[in-house]
Order: sequence, then C-alpha cells, then structure tokens
Amino acid sequence: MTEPEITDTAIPPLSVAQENENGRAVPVAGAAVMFDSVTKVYEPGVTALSDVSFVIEKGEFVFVVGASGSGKSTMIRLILKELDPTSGRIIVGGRDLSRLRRSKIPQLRRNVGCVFQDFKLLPNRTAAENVAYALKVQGENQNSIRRKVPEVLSLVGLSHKMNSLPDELSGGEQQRVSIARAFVNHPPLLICDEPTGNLDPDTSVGIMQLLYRINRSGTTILMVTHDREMVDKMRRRVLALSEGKLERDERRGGYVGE
Amino acid sequence: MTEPEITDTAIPPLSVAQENENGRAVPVAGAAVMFDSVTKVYEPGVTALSDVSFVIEKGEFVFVVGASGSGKSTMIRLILKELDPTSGRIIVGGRDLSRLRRSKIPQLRRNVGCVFQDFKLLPNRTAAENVAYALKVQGENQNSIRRKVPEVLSLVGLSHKMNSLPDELSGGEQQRVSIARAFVNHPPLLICDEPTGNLDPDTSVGIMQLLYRINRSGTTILMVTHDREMVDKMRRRVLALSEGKLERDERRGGYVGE
Amino acid sequence: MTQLQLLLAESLRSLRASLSTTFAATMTVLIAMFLLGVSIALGSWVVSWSNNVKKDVQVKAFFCTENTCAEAVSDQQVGAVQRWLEADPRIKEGGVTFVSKAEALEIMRERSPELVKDLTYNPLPDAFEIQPKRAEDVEAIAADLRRQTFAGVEKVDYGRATARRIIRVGQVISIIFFGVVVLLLAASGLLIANTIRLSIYARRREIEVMKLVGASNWFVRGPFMLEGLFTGFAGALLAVILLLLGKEIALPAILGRVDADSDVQALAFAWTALILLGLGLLLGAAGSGLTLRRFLRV
Amino acid sequence: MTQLQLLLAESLRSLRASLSTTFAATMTVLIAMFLLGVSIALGSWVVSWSNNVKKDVQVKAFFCTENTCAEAVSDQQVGAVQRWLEADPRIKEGGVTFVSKAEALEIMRERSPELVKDLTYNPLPDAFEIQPKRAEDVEAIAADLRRQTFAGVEKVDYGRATARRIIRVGQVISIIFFGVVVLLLAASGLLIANTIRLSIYARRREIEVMKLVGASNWFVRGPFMLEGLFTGFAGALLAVILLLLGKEIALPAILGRVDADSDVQALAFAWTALILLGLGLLLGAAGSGLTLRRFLRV
Ligand SMILES: Nc1ncnc2c1ncn2[C@@H]1O[C@H](COP(=O)(O)OP(=O)(O)OP(=O)(O)O)[C@@H](O)[C@H]1O
Ligand SMILES: Nc1ncnc2c1ncn2[C@@H]1O[C@H](COP(=O)(O)OP(=O)(O)OP(=O)(O)O)[C@@H](O)[C@H]1O
Ligand SMILES: [Mg+2]
Ligand SMILES: [Mg+2]
Repeated sequence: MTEPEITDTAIPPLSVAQENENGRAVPVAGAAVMFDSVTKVYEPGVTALSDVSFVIEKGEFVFVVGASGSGKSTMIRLILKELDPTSGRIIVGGRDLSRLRRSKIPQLRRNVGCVFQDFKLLPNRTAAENVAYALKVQGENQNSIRRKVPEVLSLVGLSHKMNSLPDELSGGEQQRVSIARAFVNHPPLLICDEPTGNLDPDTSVGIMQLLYRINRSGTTILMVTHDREMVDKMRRRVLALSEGKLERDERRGGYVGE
Repeated sequence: MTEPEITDTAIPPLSVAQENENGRAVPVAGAAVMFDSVTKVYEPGVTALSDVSFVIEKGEFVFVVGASGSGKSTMIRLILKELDPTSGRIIVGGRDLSRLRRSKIPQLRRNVGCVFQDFKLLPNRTAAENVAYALKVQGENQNSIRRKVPEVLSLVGLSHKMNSLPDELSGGEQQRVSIARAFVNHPPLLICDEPTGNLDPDTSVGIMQLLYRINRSGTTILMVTHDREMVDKMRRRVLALSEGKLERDERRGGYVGE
Repeated sequence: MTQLQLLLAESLRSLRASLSTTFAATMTVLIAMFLLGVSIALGSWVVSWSNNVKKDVQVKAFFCTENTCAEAVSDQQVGAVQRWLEADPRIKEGGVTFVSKAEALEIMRERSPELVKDLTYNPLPDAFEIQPKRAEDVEAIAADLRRQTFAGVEKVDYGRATARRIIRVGQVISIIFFGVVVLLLAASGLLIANTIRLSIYARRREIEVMKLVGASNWFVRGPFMLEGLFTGFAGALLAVILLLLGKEIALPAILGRVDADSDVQALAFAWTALILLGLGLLLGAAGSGLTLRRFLRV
Repeated sequence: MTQLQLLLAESLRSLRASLSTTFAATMTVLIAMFLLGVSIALGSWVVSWSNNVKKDVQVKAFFCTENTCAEAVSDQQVGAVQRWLEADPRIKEGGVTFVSKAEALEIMRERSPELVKDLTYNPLPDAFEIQPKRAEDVEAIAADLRRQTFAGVEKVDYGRATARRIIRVGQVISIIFFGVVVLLLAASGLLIANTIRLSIYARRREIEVMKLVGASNWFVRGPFMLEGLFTGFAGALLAVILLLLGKEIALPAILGRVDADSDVQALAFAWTALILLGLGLLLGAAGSGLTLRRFLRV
C-alpha cells in the first residue's frame, strides 16, 4: 500500500522553454486553446463567463484560479464542447468549435484529456477498466491497452487498486483514477479541474510532479486549482477569473495578484 | 453574487475551554465519539482501519488527517452506522452502535450532521430543498423551515443560489450546500469530510470561521482535511491516520508530527 | 395533519422530478390494465354466449298418441307431468313449453316440406320442451322423469350427443377464459412491479442519501408509495377511458352493431372499470412498497 | 474482427453490470411475448375452428323425381351437372357428393323415425351436396347453378339464414382475433420499449461520461443495442419454452385432449416461435437504439 513513485521532493524549477511570449487574445490558428470574447449565460441572470479572451500556446502550463462559482469549470466544459458558448469563438487544437460537426466531437475529446472536478468515473468498471475505456474509444488494440493501463495507474500510485470499483475507492483514489484516465492516451491538451482537491499534500506534490513531467514532454496543461501554495511556488502563467470575467492573465503569476 | 458573510480575517485564537484533558481510549459514557479498538476490513486484504481507539469529548474540535486511502472516510461511515465495524466498539453520543436497533438509526443520523466528501445532494431538489430535507426528516414544521433554510444558506454564501438544482451549481457551491444541510438542525456532533476540498482559500477561511463559531456554541466537530496550512494555524487536536492505523493523537497538533 | 401535507408535498415533487420514469410506469399500467380489461370484456362475453348456446339443450317428453300407445294422452295426464316439472328446482321458471302435435307438424313442415306434404295423418305426438337452469342437469332431469313412469308419457329424450358436446364446449371456453384472465393478471402484476422496480432502481442513490441524512424508512417510503398509488390509478383510469372509447366508438364501427341479441352480454362495464381501478391502485402501491425494501437497508 | 470482439466484450460486461435492469427487461419481453404467443395460438385455433364450421355451409341441388317433375332425372343429366360443377374453381376438389334418394331417406330415418316409419314410398329426391372452397361463395354458386337451368334439376337450395349467420360469425371472430393480435403487438412493443427506456435512463450518467471521454455514438450504442438484442432474444426464447411447456403439459392436463379433431388446428408452433423470436430481437435492438438517441446528445 505504499506509493513508491510519489515522493515529496521539491517542485522542479521553472523551465524557460515553455514560456508564453504572446500578448492576450491574439488569434493564433496553431494555438492549443483560444477564447475570443467568449460569453456563457446559463439562464437569464446567470452569466458564468463574460467576454473572456485568451490564447494558450502549445506546450504551456497554465493555472486557472478564481473563487467558487467564478466560471472555471464552465470554461472547461466549453473547451470540451459539452456546452456551446452564448457568444464568442473558441478554438481548440486549431479547430473552431462552433464549426465542428457533431460527428467530430468524439475526435476532439480524445485529443483533450480531462480530469473532472467530480471525477466522472464509470461506476460499473474497475479502476483499470475505467482507464482502459479512454484507450478503447479510440480503437487502441488489446495488447497496448494491457501494457499502458497498469503503467499509468502505477504512476498515480494505484497499482494495488487496479481491480477495485469506484465505489470501493477512497475519494483521493477516485481522483487519481480520473487523472490516469485523462493522460493515458497522451493527449496534446490536458485539462485538470482541481485534480488535487481530494488529495493530501504529499500525494498532491507527486501528482504535480507527474503533470510537470507530462508538460515537459510537450503536452499543454490547463489546471484549475485552489492550491495557493502550489501556484505561488510554480510561478507559471495564471488566468484568474472573478465572477465570470478574466481578471488577470499573468505570465509568471501567483495565486493572488500583486 | 458577492458573498458578504465570509471575509478573510485571521482564524481566531485557540479557546482553552474546548481542550481535551483526557488520555487516549479511556471509555467514557458521555463522550461524543468513542472508538474502542475498531477494525474495519472491507474484504480480505483491504483493512481500512486497524485497531483504532480514541475518545472525543463533547465540545471538542478535532482534525483528522492522513494520506489518501488511510481510512478517514471509513471512520465517518462507521460513526454514521453506514457500515458496521469488523471488530471493536463504537459509541456515539453515549450509545453503543452495535446495540442500536435498525429503527433507531435515523435518530442517530439526525444527531450527527455530516458533510460528505462527495456531497451526496439529492439531485432533483434545489439547494434550499436539499437543506430543508434535513429538517423535514425530523418533523420540523413548515414555518421554522422557511425561516432557517435561507438563514443557513446565506451563512455559506449561497443566498443567490437557493433555487438552483445541484446540477446547476459549481463544485464549490454544491459543497457549501452540503455544509449548510449538515448543520441546519444544530446537531450536537458535526462531521466534515474535506469540507473545503473544492473551495478557494478565501471561501475556505470563511467556512472555517463558521465551523469555529459553531464549535464555540457547544457542537463537537470532527473534520477530515488535507489543508496543511489550516491545521497548522489552528493548532487543535489532531488524529493522524496512516494506512488504517492511528499514528498520532495530539492535543495541539500540526499537520505533520514534530 | 401536517405530516400528511408533508407526505403529499413530497410525493408531488417526487412525481414531478421523475416525470420520465413515472410516465413509463403509468404507460405500463395503462397497457396492462387495458389488456386485462379487453380480456375480461371479451371473455365474459364469450362465456355469456356459450351459456346462451346451452339454452338449446333441453329435455323432450313425448306423450302417447293413438298409434304409439293404447290410447292418446289425456289432459289430466299432461297436467300431472306439468305440475311435477314445475316443482323441480332444476328447471328454469317458465322453461316448460307444451308443443302440440299440430305445432310440431308445422315446424316439421318448414324444415322438410317434401316429407310432410305426402302424409295422410299427423304422426307426431304432443310433447313438453323442458329447459333446465343449468345445461349440465339435462341428463339427471331426463332420468328422473323416466323413473316417474307417468301414465301417458311415451318417451323422454334429450339430444345426448349434442348436449354433451355443448356442455363440453362451454366448460372449455370458461376454462380458457379463466386461464387467460389469471395469466393476464399475473402478467400485469409482474410488468407493473418490474417497471416500478426499474424506476426506483434509477433512484437508489437518492434513497441512500435520504437514509444517510436521517430519514426513517417510512419517510422515504411514503412518497414512493403514494407515487405508486398515483401511477397505478392514473394508468388504470386511462385504460378505463380507452376501453370506454373502444366500446362506444371503435367496436360498433368495426362490427356494425352485431348483436342486439341482448341475452349475450359482457360483464357490466362498471364492474370491469372498478376491478381495473382497484387493481391499479393495489399493484402500484404494493409494487413500490415491496421494491423499496431492498434499497432501504442503508 | 478486433472491433467485433471489443463490442462483444463491452456488451457482456454491460449486461453483467446491469443485471438487475437486464433481468427486468428480459422479464418484460418474456411476458409480452408469452401473451402474444398465447393469443396467436388461441386466435388461430379459433379462426381455424370457425373455418371448420363453415364447412357445413353447402349448396344442395335436388333432382327431379316422378312426383315433382314430369319424369325422374337420368344419369346423363346428373353427369352433366357434375361435369359443370367440377369445372367450377370455387368448388372444393372432391366437394361434390351425390346423395341418392335412398341415402337421404336413411339419414332422415335416423333423425326423425316417427316421420319415416309410416311412409308408403320414398318422397325424397336424389341430390348433390356441393361444398365451396370459401363459405362466402355459396350464394353465387347457387345462383349460377340456377341460371344454368339444367334439365332434371328441380331445385337448388342452400341454408340461406344459416349460411349468412355462420359466415358472419366467422368474420367477427377473424376481426376480433386480428384486433387482439395487433393490440398485443403494439402493447408488447410499447412495454419493451418502455422497459428498455427505463433501464437506459438509469444509466444516463454513464452514457454522458462515455461521451465526454471521447466515445463515438456508435461505440456507446453498440453494447446497448447488443444488450437489447440479447434481452429481446432471451425473453422471446423463454416465452417460446414456456409456451411449449404449456402446450405439451398444461393444456392436455386441463382439457384432457379435447380435440383430436384434426381439422381444427392452431398455427404451427414452429411458426409462432419464429415470429416471437424475430419480434423479440427486433423490439430489443430497436428499443435500445431509439431510446439511446435521447441521451447521446452530450
Ligand atoms: N447548468 C447550470 N445552470 C445554471 N447555472 C449554472 C450551471 N452550471 C453552473 N452554473 C453557475 O455558473 C457559475 C459558474 O459555475 P462554474 O461551475 O463554472 O464555477 P467554478 O468556477 O468551477 O466554481 P468551483 O470552484 O466552485 O467549482 C456558478 O455560479 C454556477 O452556479
Ligand atoms: N467499499 C469498499 N470496498 C473495498 N475497499 C474499500 C471500500 N471503501 C474504501 N475502501 C478502501 O479502504 C481504504 C480507506 O478508504 P477511505 O475512503 O476511508 O480513505 P480516505 O482516508 O477517506 O481517503 P481519501 O483522503 O482519499 O478520501 C482505501 O484503500 C479504499 O480503497
Ligand atoms: Mg468547478
Ligand atoms: Mg475520504
């Protein structure tokens, strides 16, 4: 029951190579994610996002911070085209989502790994099967599934829980299965909605190191978090939302503005 | 959409009145919670708790910390008699749970407010109705329900989301509804399983202040948390679990042992 | 009183919240009850028809003529037989008809004119046609009548083969009808229980949460059972309405008022309706109540 | 190939995971198909019985006797009529029977001995009994025969009232049977779709998650449809087995081999079985496929 892969070493220093040199909201076709004055109104009076614009380059590591209810999860649902924006344009991986045909949505989602705030595990499948599902949907063959799944589960420290159903896992364990599922197929874009919300500090650090390594291998990472310490230590790009508005977009930001 | 009740003032200093003067595991009939060598084995090989003993006096504020999967939520499920221990004795509010008749379980649960790690809101009821449900089950009359529910929701900063369904709430908002429901009927014991896991630091502080006030009014509070900063700042009693064993039980502990 | 209001309010919101499943359950009750209603109507009509056919089963007592006995029967002798017959409780009231030899010849003439037109005299005897209350009794009545050996009675007869056949057919029809109704009843019960089970299964997490928040079993069960009652009632009511429409509009349109033959009748519609409504309520409430037990053990 | 294996594996696990709902759906199919099977068997038996009854509807051609015409009919004349009749396609093959006056008297003697025993000569004519293929044709055949005015034919007759009545009853029975089967078919379809809808509804969150993880509509739909197919097939198969048991064991036990009367037959069991299995498969797959559409729009 020990989790040998995750140790409490210091967060590695900022790598200059992944810096974002662009200004805000310049439309870039090759950008990983671009929001162009995106507004999302759920119902009259509930404006989750209002006029949000930003560009995330390929390979960036971006924190999204903001108070409860400020629209962070909404942003993610828009990127996955789970929702459509009320107005504005969203480009993910060079594709304009408003022009994406219904039949192409699965394709999009396979290229965007996502750790959901509420995990969204399939209740009738074991941890391993949940992770495998993300590979199966893109037609991966049985052999490579059998190889990759245990590998990825051991990265999040769950080798010993491979065959447990979500109901038989603790909150933090479920969260880690969700993380494993999100990056098992090495998507070019990885989105994490508070991936360490249910994890103790040690395990959190382990997960952050993992995300860091994944980012280094070229994956763009967008991470929603409430972990002030982490954000302040890592000094990466920070998008700060406040009541649906983009309040800050800093290249090497902290959890709160200066 | 502002939440005026919760401000980022410092956590109040430790009040000596709520100190626990007892040693470990001395059976006390009037204790709020007592675990007497409790072991919980889910299935052969999965021992969530092993030989855990402690006594929590009425009016205490206790943190429970431990790595992911160390048995914290299991402890809570045992206190609510959602599960029965494999061996050992559990006393809650002076009653031995193994001798509690099935028909008395609702009574027990009404006296133990609980914020669940996964919220456990009723999906077809609005925030207000979810909170009201905890009052309805104990036969509270309509008038007092109509008075108490908005009061309590405004304490957690959700006055403006009273009539939203859980699906229409952000993760943090759902968590706060769960908190409101747990203490709306002023139970003598309040258990919180990572009640700030989905909350930004500011909102977390507000909730902690609320819990502090509730504790001051005499309610015993048992709080599972991963928030190292909070535990270290408050310096309350800490129960630290590690792989199912009670590793530390310190009167004024920190997140990690000295 | 307040408890009741609470229960009602809870049930209503539970209904609204699970409209989709409630709709499905109501549909199932509707269909099951409709089928049951049709089979009751059809079945009771068929049974009534078979009873009607049984009327043709009768005992005939032929009286003496000059040719067949020493002398023809006298009025007193006929009267004696009639009194005896009318005292027999197995015989239908007004079920004893005197057919004179002249009437018999008239009937014969209609059936086979070739035969009759060359007759020089009327060879047919006077007779009693005797209708029993239950077709099954013809044999016993005939036997008793024979045993009496009334003076003036030459022969007692009943269409043995025909009688047996008709009685047999009637029994078979009744058994089939009974079987079909029992079958449909069981099927309806299972179907409805099944549907309710599914709709509760879809909400098992919810029930779990309710229990964890301190709801007693009855507090959880109440709304579900009321919902079940409502579902059952609504489904049965709709079925009754459909049946009524079918009976008043569709049936005449198809069959064009076949039988004004008022002796053959289905079970009164009101009764069928009552049976269906009662069953709907019962199945709905029992279905929810029983199913819930599984999920209440939290 | 690998895709297929994947699909099968996914379906199997989906089945196992949702055993409770699968069981419920299978039960529903079972019940619906069983009822349908019973109604097909019963209905086709009744239709066959009514057809059998129609056999009694026949045309009679009476030939001249010395009494009724100038002279009795000759063999040539009889032969001419027979040739004409046998060329008529509406008449059943071998459906023309010659009943000589002697045979007619014999039949009459059995029916009404009183009448016959005093006859000094045989007043009855020779006759043809003509059975049409379809009872509905008797009227036309009789009319045509009359129009031919064959020499030696005295009279053409058919039991007008009886014929009309029997035909009418046959039609009504057929309509009712048809109606019941259509009704049950619709009801089965609705019930099964309903159940499948509920069982999918219980898993809508799961479907949502699948879609969010990048599963295409067909990847989600495949296992559900296969599950539907399986459910439909299993339910129908069980129904067929139950029906077979009922037919072979229960029925004889209740009715005690009523009719070896081999002319009256239900639809061949194999056909009923095939129909039910086909319907089960169809309804299962279509039910899942259609229901899913609602939840796939994520
Ligand atoms: N389906 C919905 N219908 C209506 N309002 C919604 C819906 N989903 C979210 N909202 C509202 O939109 C706002 C933004 O929600 P969102 O989930 O994006 O917040 P968040 O930044 O993720 O918050 P948290 O940190 O608490 O998860 C909230 O006020 C929420 O109540
Ligand atoms: N129903 C179950 N069946 C089998 N094993 C279980 C079950 N529930 C929990 N476990 C296991 O028991 C251990 C303790 O779980 P528990 O939920 O108590 O952890 P926790 O301390 O709350 O962790 P976290 O901080 O991640 O929520 C875990 O290893 C978990 O996998
Ligand atoms: Mg969120
Ligand atoms: Mg936990």
